[in-house]
Amino acid sequence: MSKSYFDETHCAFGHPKSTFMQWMLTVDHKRIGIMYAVVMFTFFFVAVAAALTMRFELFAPGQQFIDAHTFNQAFTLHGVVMVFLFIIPGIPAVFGNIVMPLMIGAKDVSFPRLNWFTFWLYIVGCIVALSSLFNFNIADGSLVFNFADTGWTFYAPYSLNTDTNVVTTLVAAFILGMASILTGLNFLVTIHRLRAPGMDFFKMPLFVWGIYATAWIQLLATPVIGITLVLALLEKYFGIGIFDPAKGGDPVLFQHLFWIYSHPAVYLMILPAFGIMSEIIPAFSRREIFGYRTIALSSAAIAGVGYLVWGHHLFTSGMSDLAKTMFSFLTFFVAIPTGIKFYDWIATMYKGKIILDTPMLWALGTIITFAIGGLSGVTIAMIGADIHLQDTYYTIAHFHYAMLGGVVFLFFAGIHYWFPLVFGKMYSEAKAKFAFYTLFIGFNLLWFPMFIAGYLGMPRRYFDYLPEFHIYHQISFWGAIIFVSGLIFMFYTLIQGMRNGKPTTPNPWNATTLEWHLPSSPPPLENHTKVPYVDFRPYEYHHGQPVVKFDENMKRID
Amino acid sequence: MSHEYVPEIAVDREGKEHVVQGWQGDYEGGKLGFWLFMLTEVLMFGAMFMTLTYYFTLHHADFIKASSELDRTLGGVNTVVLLFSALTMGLGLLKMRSGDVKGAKLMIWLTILLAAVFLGVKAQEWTNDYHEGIFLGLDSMQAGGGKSFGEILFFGMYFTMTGLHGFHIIIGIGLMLWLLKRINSGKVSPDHHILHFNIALYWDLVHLIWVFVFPYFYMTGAGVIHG
Amino acid sequence: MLEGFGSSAATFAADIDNMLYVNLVLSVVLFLSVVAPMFYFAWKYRASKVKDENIENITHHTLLEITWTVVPTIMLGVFFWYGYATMKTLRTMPDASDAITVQVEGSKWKWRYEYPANSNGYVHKLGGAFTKPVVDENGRVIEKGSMGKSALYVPVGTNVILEMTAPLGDVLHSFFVPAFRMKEDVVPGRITKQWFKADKVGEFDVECAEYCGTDHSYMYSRIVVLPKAEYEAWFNSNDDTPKGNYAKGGDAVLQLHGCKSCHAVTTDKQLIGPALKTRTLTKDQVLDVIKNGQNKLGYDMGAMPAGLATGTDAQEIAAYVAGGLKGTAPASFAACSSCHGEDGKGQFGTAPSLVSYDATLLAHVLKHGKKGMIGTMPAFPYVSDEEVSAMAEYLNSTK
Amino acid sequence: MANHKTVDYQAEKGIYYKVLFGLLALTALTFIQPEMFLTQYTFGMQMLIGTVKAWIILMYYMHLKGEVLIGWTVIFAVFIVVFFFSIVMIDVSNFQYADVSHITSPAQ
Repeated sequence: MSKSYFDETHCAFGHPKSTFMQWMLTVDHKRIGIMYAVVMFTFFFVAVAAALTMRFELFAPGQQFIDAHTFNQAFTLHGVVMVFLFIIPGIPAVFGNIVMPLMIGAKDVSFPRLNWFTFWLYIVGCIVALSSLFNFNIADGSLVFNFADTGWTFYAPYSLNTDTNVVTTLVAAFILGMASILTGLNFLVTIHRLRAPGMDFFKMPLFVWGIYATAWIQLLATPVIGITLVLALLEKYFGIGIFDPAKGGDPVLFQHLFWIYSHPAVYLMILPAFGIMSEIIPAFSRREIFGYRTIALSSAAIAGVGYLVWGHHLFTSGMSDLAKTMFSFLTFFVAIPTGIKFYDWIATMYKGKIILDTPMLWALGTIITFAIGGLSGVTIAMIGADIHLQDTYYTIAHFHYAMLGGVVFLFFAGIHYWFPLVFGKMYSEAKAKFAFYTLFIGFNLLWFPMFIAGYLGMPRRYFDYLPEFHIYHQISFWGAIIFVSGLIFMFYTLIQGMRNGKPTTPNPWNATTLEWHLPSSPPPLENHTKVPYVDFRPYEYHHGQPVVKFDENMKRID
Repeated sequence: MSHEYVPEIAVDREGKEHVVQGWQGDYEGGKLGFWLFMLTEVLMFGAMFMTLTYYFTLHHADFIKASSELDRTLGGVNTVVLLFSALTMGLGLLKMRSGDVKGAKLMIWLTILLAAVFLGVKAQEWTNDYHEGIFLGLDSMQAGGGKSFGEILFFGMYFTMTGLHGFHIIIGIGLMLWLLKRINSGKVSPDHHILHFNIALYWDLVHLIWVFVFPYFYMTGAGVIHG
Repeated sequence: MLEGFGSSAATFAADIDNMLYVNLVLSVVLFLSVVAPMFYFAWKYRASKVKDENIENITHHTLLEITWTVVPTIMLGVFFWYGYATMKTLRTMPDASDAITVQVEGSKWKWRYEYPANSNGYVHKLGGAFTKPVVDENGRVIEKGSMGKSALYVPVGTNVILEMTAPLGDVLHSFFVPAFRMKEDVVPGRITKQWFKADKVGEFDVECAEYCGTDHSYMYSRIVVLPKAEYEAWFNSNDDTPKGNYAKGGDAVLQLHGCKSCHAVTTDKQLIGPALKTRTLTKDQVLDVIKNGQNKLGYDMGAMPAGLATGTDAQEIAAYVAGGLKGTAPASFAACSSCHGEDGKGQFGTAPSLVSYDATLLAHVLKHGKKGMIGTMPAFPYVSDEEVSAMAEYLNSTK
Repeated sequence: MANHKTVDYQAEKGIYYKVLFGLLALTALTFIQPEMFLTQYTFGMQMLIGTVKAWIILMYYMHLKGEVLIGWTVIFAVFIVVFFFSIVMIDVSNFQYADVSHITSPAQ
């Protein structure tokens, strides 16, 4: 029995004796992925708490228990933490690290030390972000809550005028952006250089395709927001004038630069999530995936077109009508490959054997929620509709259906799917299913009323609202309560499974991709005992059983 | 516990052997990775050039006027200095690859010297600007300080972009000093020169950025001024 | 509020509703085309029913794949065309000679409207801040919120062009009229425009839809659509407020300049600035504050800025504030009484009334002193926290 | 690993000098152009010369010649930058109310 990666590790430097330092200095991609997950979900709950605070405040019209300024800081905190600390590193940092090298038969990522450095850069970014929460007054030693109140978009000129801690928040976002770039770079080189012999691009599992497309976005879009934030800092300190209309600058340019990154960033979030979906659907339908190539290429297409459509965030910003028309037109081209993916997944279920284990439940639930999120996105891609719906709760509901109901739900699906792989143990199926149903119901109760409220004209980022909208906010409130309870219950179930779940075999789901062909569970330090030769498609099933089998030396035995 | 590279062979079903690429000492991977990193720099400066062009379109005449006020002689000197430094860097790498470590080190020192000259000239130029009332934060750079919109923006971007470029030069000097240390300790050698190769690439990128920064700021207002 | 949303109130609103309806129907079709087969397959091929030999690995079906690419693409084309067509309607400005052009200025956190000169040469300037409801410590509303004079009067069935901008140094806002289904950002240093033709008499809410800071959620205003004759009569008079429950006279001017966002008027409640009811100020003092601003108390919002109102407006406010706004002491209060009077209600010409000061404010004044137009109050840095709260309690009891 | 061939210094340095000479000549052209010819297109000409210089540096100093994969990634990145440029330019040159706005000159 070989030792798992929990028992020993490679370190960036030195050979520390203590387990703690071994974790701190580890370059092992699996350990780094787990550490990302721990930090990210800690922040996830911080952001959820901020959101819940807002829901409590909005339970009734008028001021309840926080004032407008604190409310503005709360939604900024929610947005900044969710976007920069949680969902952008998100699936790539966790499963890209843990699973992707296993899937392509590599021993580690291409630059393991850089990977270690990137993780700590991310931690530095988190610390800077935390430090922007408070102002420390040296004179009397008091801490004053002074987080930025700009919203996560930092729109100029508001971000340049406010005297809250915008600067530290911008620096944090910049550092986190650097970490994101380096992650993408590392994965790109890994996928290009370290695939097992014989595995060409069209033999890669679809999750790897998702990570590959994502890595390109991380690499080529993030620098733009990096420099935008630098320009905003220079503007704030030196008044270079770029976003200041009093000096001839143009506040709308900030929005262009901001969304050049931040729009591709939503595809950066969703593409690896689609990858997880493409892994789960065939594994739990016990058959080969329908239209492998179209799914793979549509990932690339979404990433490519995703660069070209940022302007649909600016339909009411004073952009020229010609640009609006172009952006609206281009935006629809994102919907086509996305739609194709959906039909391919559904077709994969046809004449398969559908096993409704927890990961599959999450995947199917996401098909519903993301379909709503995607189609409502198509609505606001229509310029005339967007002029009415922009910056209302409709938009809020849309992107929460897409981000929470798409990315995060699939993240949860991935957690349930790869849980036995990572820990070698199994959670309680019954409890996990119960958590799914709670979350799914709570989610829809929370967000669906916002479509209606938004259509009726409830603007976003409102601390107080007109009495007409009371009912929608109340339904949302109860949805939020159910949702958060489900969330807590789900994590409780997972932690229980981690502590004293039943040990599993290396391939509990009867899945086909390489990460399920490891000699032991959890995997050993340097992954596969030997690198296999890959001359098979990633999802080959015959009569519901995986076709490809390996012996302990990774030799094909089928 | 070490993570040395153990050469590995994967065997396919016909019994043919295939070399497995490990992450250790992956020359091509190192090169690819560094190129990808440079692309992020390209995007970063690309976004700044975009900002610049955006305002150039809006404030055409002001930009040309402001550009004509910059010191083309010092800018030109810097262009030539950087050109020669790119040559010394390239020759240094050639010497390294052909086994002449001593010659390579000499060339790196030469490059560092030229980079320092570049920074000196830049500092002189900024000082001159400052005395002429062109510097970030001065009253004359505020709205209503006697400068048109375009001029304020032009100089704002000028200091931002040449400043960031200068910052890259400083980083470059630091990298080259580190490289010399690695050469002295034998970690970079003719057989194992990926670090040298990548730093040379970085230096060429710094040069490349200047190739666009220079004409954009210094030359658009040169010669006959068109309104 | 939010009156008249249910039916379309502008000529183009029906087009947009129509588009959204078409979109909704097609979206439901697309949604069902994904979700219905999903449920069906999950039931039909459930694990307990399928034998392993019957699983089929179908990986391609060209006709089907072409169908589910082309059909949605056509639908997306329809969506694009609808979106484009309505955008054209919304964005094609009517001829200026055939329309009323109103200048709109959005600033933190109020809307202001300026009309062209009427037949008398009088220029209507309307608008102002929505007055936030004032809530006491128990959450009871003690001063009701109101739209005040913040209304834009327009005639029914007439083209109206809004030329919108924000002052330099201000931030982005967005002029959003849900009932008209229209919205456009207001950008400092830029002009943006939108137009409408109201086809219904009534009152419709205006909201700010682009986040603009603390009171973003109170940046309301209202569009009042009048019958043509009534509008003409109003427009050619010099009275800014003809109808409805809108503020009048000095009260209206306070609203117009957003005074009431910071200062409570009918109650003693301390908002961002001191309550005006209890301040005993002369007209000249008020004028001075308006003209030169005030920065002495470190309010949340920073200083009271100078020049919020000028000329006759300022005179009017001053007259209003100055005219209409009308236990045992602890030992430490003796030091205060010399200036502020035995009862703390102020001595004319020397120091203001302390009645409106709460503990925080009091502590600040005592610590940093205070420089107002009445004179400089010196700092009393040695007053302890206990003494401050004792004083504050006393002052509260005098109210 | 030493999976790359060593080079002959004397044979290769010639190309470096040639490139240096070419770049110097182009730099001289940069200075001559605004005074001598096509002066109404100074900006375009300068950018054109810059592009030629950049091309030479990329191909010879940065050894992009013969690099297929890296070459394509560079083209991809440059394409994206160019796209950003064109869209923003289309937007900026089509502002509806540029003439009445205060974008280009202070408000009266």
